[in-house]
Amino acid sequence: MSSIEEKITANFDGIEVRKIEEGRIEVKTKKEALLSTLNFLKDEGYGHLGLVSCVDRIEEGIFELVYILSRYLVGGEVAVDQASLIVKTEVPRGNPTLVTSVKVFETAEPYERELHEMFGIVFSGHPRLTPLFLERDIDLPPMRKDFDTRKYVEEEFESIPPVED
Amino acid sequence: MDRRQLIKWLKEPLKMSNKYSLHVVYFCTGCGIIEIPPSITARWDAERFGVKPVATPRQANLFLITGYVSLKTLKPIIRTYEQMPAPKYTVAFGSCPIDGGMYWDSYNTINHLDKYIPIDGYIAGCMPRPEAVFAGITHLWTLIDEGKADGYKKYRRNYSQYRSNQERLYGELGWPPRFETEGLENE
Amino acid sequence: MEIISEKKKGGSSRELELYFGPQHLGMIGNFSITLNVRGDRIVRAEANPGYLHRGFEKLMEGRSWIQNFPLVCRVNVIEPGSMEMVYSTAVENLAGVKVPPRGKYIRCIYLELSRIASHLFGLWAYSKTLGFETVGGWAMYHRDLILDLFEELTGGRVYNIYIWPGGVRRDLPEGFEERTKDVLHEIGEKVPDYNQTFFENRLFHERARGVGVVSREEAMNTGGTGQVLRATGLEYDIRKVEPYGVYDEIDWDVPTREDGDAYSRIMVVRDEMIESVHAIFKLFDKLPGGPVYNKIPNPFKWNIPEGETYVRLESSRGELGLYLASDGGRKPYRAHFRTPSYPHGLTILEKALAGESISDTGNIMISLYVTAPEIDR
Amino acid sequence: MLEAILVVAFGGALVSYFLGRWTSRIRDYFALGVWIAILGMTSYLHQIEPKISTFYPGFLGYDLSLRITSLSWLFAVTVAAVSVLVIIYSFRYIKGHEKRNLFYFLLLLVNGGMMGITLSGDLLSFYIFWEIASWSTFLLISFNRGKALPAGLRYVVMSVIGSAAMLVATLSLYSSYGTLALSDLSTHLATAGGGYVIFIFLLFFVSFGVKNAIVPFHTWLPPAHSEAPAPFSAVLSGLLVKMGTYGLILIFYLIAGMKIFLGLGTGIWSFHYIISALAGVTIVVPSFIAVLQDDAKKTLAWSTVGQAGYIVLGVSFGTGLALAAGIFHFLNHAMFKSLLFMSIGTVERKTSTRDLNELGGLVKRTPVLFVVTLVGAAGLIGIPLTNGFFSKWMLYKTLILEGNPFLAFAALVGTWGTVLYSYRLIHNVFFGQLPEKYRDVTRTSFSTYLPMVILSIAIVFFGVFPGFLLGEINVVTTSLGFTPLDVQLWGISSDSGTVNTLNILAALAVVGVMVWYLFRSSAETTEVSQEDSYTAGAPVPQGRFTYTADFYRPLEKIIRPYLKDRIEDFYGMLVGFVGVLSDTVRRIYTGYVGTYVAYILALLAAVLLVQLGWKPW
Amino acid sequence: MVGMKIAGIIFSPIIGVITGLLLTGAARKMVARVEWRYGPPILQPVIDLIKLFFQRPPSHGKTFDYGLIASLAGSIVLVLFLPVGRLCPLSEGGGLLLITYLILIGPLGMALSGGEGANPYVSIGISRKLILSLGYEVTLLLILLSVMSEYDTISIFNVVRAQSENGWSLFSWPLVIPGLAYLLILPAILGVKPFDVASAPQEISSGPHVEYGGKYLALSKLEGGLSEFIGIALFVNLFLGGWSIPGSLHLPAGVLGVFLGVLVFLAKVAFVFSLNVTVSASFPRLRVEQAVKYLWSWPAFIGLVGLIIVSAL
Repeated sequence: MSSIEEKITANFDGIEVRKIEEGRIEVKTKKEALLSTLNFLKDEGYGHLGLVSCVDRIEEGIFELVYILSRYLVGGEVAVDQASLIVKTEVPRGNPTLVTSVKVFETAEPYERELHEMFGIVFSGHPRLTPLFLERDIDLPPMRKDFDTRKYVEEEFESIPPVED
Repeated sequence: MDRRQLIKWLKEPLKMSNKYSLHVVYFCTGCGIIEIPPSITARWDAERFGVKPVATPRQANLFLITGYVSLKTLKPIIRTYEQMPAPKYTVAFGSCPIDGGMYWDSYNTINHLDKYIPIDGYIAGCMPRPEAVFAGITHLWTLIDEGKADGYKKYRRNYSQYRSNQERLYGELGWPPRFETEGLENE
Repeated sequence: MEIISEKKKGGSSRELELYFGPQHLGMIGNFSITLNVRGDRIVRAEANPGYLHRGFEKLMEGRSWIQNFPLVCRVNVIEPGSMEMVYSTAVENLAGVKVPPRGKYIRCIYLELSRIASHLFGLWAYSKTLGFETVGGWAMYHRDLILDLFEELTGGRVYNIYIWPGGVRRDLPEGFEERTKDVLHEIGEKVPDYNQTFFENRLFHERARGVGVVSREEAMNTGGTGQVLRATGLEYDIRKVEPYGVYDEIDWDVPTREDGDAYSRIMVVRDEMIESVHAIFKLFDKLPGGPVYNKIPNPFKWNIPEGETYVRLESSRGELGLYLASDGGRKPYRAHFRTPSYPHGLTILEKALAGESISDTGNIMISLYVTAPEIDR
Repeated sequence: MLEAILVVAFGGALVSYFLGRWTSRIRDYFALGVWIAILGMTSYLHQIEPKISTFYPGFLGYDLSLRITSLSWLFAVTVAAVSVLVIIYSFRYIKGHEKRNLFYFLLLLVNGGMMGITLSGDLLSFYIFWEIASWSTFLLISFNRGKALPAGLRYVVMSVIGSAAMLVATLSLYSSYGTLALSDLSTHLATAGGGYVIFIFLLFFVSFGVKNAIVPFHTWLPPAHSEAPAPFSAVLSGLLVKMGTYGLILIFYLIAGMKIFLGLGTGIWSFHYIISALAGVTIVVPSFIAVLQDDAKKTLAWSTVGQAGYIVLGVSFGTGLALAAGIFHFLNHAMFKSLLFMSIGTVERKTSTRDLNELGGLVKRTPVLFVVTLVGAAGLIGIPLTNGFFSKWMLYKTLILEGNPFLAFAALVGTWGTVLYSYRLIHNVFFGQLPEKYRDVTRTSFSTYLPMVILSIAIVFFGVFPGFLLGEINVVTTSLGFTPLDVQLWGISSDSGTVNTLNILAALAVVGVMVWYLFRSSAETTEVSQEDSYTAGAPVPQGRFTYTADFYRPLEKIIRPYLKDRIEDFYGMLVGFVGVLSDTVRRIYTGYVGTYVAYILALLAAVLLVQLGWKPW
Repeated sequence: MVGMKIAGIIFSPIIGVITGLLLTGAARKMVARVEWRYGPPILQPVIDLIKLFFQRPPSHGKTFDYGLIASLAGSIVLVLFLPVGRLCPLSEGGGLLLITYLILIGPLGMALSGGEGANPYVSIGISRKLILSLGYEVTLLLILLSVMSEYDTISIFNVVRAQSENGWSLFSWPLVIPGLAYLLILPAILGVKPFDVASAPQEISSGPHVEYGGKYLALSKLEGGLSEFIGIALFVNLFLGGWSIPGSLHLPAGVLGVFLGVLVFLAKVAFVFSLNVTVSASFPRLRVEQAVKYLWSWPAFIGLVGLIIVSAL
């Protein structure tokens, strides 16, 4: 039985696999190959999508999407060999669109909703990209690095005058 | 009940009954809520003083805002406050409703709650212990006694200011003004 | 065709739209569920979070590594201990700080105590939604006893900030072990009472059995962890499969049930509390001497090398994770919490509620351990 | 005088038909005038000596006669009064309908037929008027076409069975005794054998039971009531169905007499007890079926079946108090059920739906309609100080004190069904958020309100002063051989004193005023709009914030399995069975439903057999 | 005799209202003690009432006001028809049958009032209340019929008088069977746990009371206390012999006797009530269909057996 790293490199071209620490393996994939990678990993037993996250690499001009996959282990199985995978892909900041992974992992639905709201990433094919947390529309999605929350608070909240009796 | 109490009851039944029958409607806005259950259960038992949580704002006369107020929560808070029958009192928990507390720079929490609804008392601390809650309530009693807990009157008087602040925050509020906004400012 | 899709979206006019929360006595936490109801049956439920959104992850990017401790523990007010643990483990991983053995043991004792406190809070919430304030009052009283221990240990009742990169902030005070054991004995003595009035109450069985069933496949597909999975018979516990602290050094069991309904989940919670009590005794027995923390550099000038890490641990509600990235500066570059209530409250809850009676909304929600603040963050 | 009434009734029907071709307004007022005249004439006959007059000598060699007694007067005056109100109500309701001329003609014909039934002095003229009423009823039920046609057909089939049964019994009586006059028959039947009496009773029971919708024969009623035009539903439910009651009283107490009727069989196997048990079933099951209906008129229709159960129970139980209760309940039912059908008809006209799940919030638009409907529903439930309370109270009392707690239980549980569906009716039509589509519902005209207001006043008036009606009823029961009741203007005596409505009224008024004063003297209120309602903090969602659909779903889950209309299934099976049998017949009469023919043929065969002298007993 | 009647008319509603209030207060105290709390002062409901009458609540319209007034008035009138001790001003007319109908005015008035409040929680609460009422009413009717058949009267006053001569019905054969059934459904009649489905605050935000504030809530609380009093008073009158004391003791005649009779009666009411409250504190709430299923199983069966035995004997 070959390790998961070998399997991934054997099945996909242009994919970077790297062990970053004990029990964590980073898998960097192309935007186009993301769904097939996730599908493959799910079939390999990585059925637990822990987290879908996004890192705003503003200097490189990209959004780095992070999918954390692990196995549902039971009994005496210990995760030392069955490392969690950190699957990464990049989308350009100028045109942040990506195909949704809801069809592979149902769990991704609220995460992608949140990322849409917080980073402005459009997940095509997502069942409901409605606002999740925020009440009012903010022009710039707030989790982006160029969104200055202190300035926003200063402008929007502090400018409202106190009520004088 | 000693004689002084009795005389007080006969003289000012409104104040006395409001003091000793504080029915609470609360918003679980964050951390402060964690100390509400201890205050109403076995250890502290707020019902000794007639403080009792009720289901809807219509039945309540004390509004506890237990912590920071996010934008999404403020709207229900305003609605709930307006649905309470007068006389009504509001007490805000923790440092956050006063000036934002540790969330002073968050894009989703408003920093000064009293810009949008009147607050009769603050209980400072992050978050206030049950003892502080009781201290706050006894302080509210003295405020009621002295007639200083008049936030609802203030709200009525300055409704146009409150309403305009609320609308600046949200644009459309989704419900018509509670009182007439015109012509009140001059009074 | 259009009419059908519109109906699906907007619902038929005969359906009632009912708001369960945010201002609702049955709602624990500031959360809202929009129920589409026909008769007393829920046709469709839509979770509506965000009432507690503070933008923690944005705030954390603006504060230094140590300044973030007061923030992270406030992500979840019910069990702040696990939040401190996950953050400081992540920082330790990135900075390469090691924890001395006594520190590890004390951390685990503290975590187990806060797990019991959290479960007791959950028991209060659950019994309250069933209208069983009696048991809820007892549970809240017992939780307070544990909070008193925390107060002695750290000075704070709820937000302790006890766990620290490199260990814990201070050693256990004199006689703390005995007092902890006394409290645990006092709670343990009441377990038969709890059993008799609540867990073995026939009406509790009637209310909870067969309600809000989440099958194992469904739970695994939708990211369920913690009690949701263990109630379906799967022995999945991060403390076992990816041990942290000293959980692999002591001997303890993962309680499970088979049916996947609200009853099973609550019974798993009960068994876990008992298991935690036993674990604490075992931890005290093995508690080694030595320092409780390793020194860290001056926090104001602490640069952590570039890198990223994903840490996960078992909180009282399920798998708690933190994805933490550093760009080599004094502040985190990106932090993202994977909170157990997120999939439980946004995906599983919506599915579990459909088809149930509105009487069971709170029942199902609390049995899934949906905690609003950690969804919203 | 008696002839004059019928001449006016039927002549008026014809004249109004031809008048209507000329001008509709005059026709309306003419029809109203005719029936006011009839009402006047009938009232004039109050407490007249019983008399008989022959109005058509030699119909097929037999003299047809008319007859008035206190019993028939009571029914006749009710028919006349409700007819007047229904005609007033129809002014507006039927306005603009293309066949309104026919509607008036048929309505007047039905009412005339009912006058004839109540005033007829022998069974043959009874039968003739019965048929006139029945056939014009069929046309009226199917008046709206569409779904109304099968409803009418179903009615006509059941009705033909009933008529045939009556014809058989009538012919049999004639062949046995050579007379059909009501006054003569009673002396003859007193000497007849028990088996023959049961045979006659059963045939008449089938006939009147169909009309009265007693449980095995009730299936025609719900669709017919719900599909008929609203004014006619009121007539149908308030009056026509109760012609069956009149027939039952006639045959049980007038022709046969109390002794024979109560003497058939012993214990729980006696004839009247079995009918009472059937009536008990008629109370309980339809009342709970009504709870599950989504259609407002269907609810009322099933309710009619249930209330008819109370009336039949009163008639068949066999004590003076019970009979008085039965007759009283008939009068009350005529009041509140006509009222309810009228008000639901108005609602349907205004909103063009009667689906209880679609309606809501109308109290803000039509407050008067709400109040009259509320009074009607209160009468239906039997809230004290409405007329329904008193008749039910009398019935329960006699059931309990005569040692029949189980029948009393059935009746009381039926009341709870009544409470449930009445409240749902009120709630779903009038309460809840006013939907957007009903924002511009206008108030109705005076002529629509007038009959409803009169009826609701009558409900309260006779609830407070039941003595007015009970006095009349007392005369009737006394004339049928029962010991007179101790009736006062505001009550009736019981073993524990007098039920005194005035006491209740005074207490309620005084306490009510005190509570009202307490309410008024405390802090003032501010009126708020419907949108300002508790929603856990969210704004009110438009149009989707009313709990109407599946109002009693938790209950439904429990009781629906038990409440399937099994009799309907049984008939369906029977029809299927007969359909197979009559396949050949169907081939001959192409295009017509063979089963109905088979029914008729079978009954004709029975008639012939009886005429040939076959005696099955 | 007339004097006593007038005294009854004046005092029995007052006694009913005050007892209802005090029972509510006592219940809160007792429940608090079960939950290891100290509990509110026993007069807390009175304080609440005073406050509520001073508040300025919103109104939803005429039906909203008058429905509630009718509800309270109906309940107070009902007390006039119930023997309260020996005070029984109007109980000779109509008897138990009238009571079964007068009992409807309270809930239906509140239902109408709540209906105009136009809140679905109200509607759900009323729907539940009606379903639950149907649930216990089936058994209650069986019980009432048993009592009426056994004593061959429809007058509640005669029932009480017969008991004062022949001993309490609860301890006499065969009425002990319906008595037991009544005890089983009593929590449902009072609407305490596990049968507080109609006003479940955690499920439907206190149901029919959702839109009530200020004096509306005050009136509905008065009505609630009164209906609790009525539910227990009916039981005490039918099965615990009303004013009568067990054994060969007899109350003296005259005003003193009336006074003592009322005291004895109230003591019985308090006893039965405390029994129910302690039971209710140790149960969670049932769903409404579970409640109805329960009420239609054992209690209804026992009630039916009782009626069969009573009518057979």
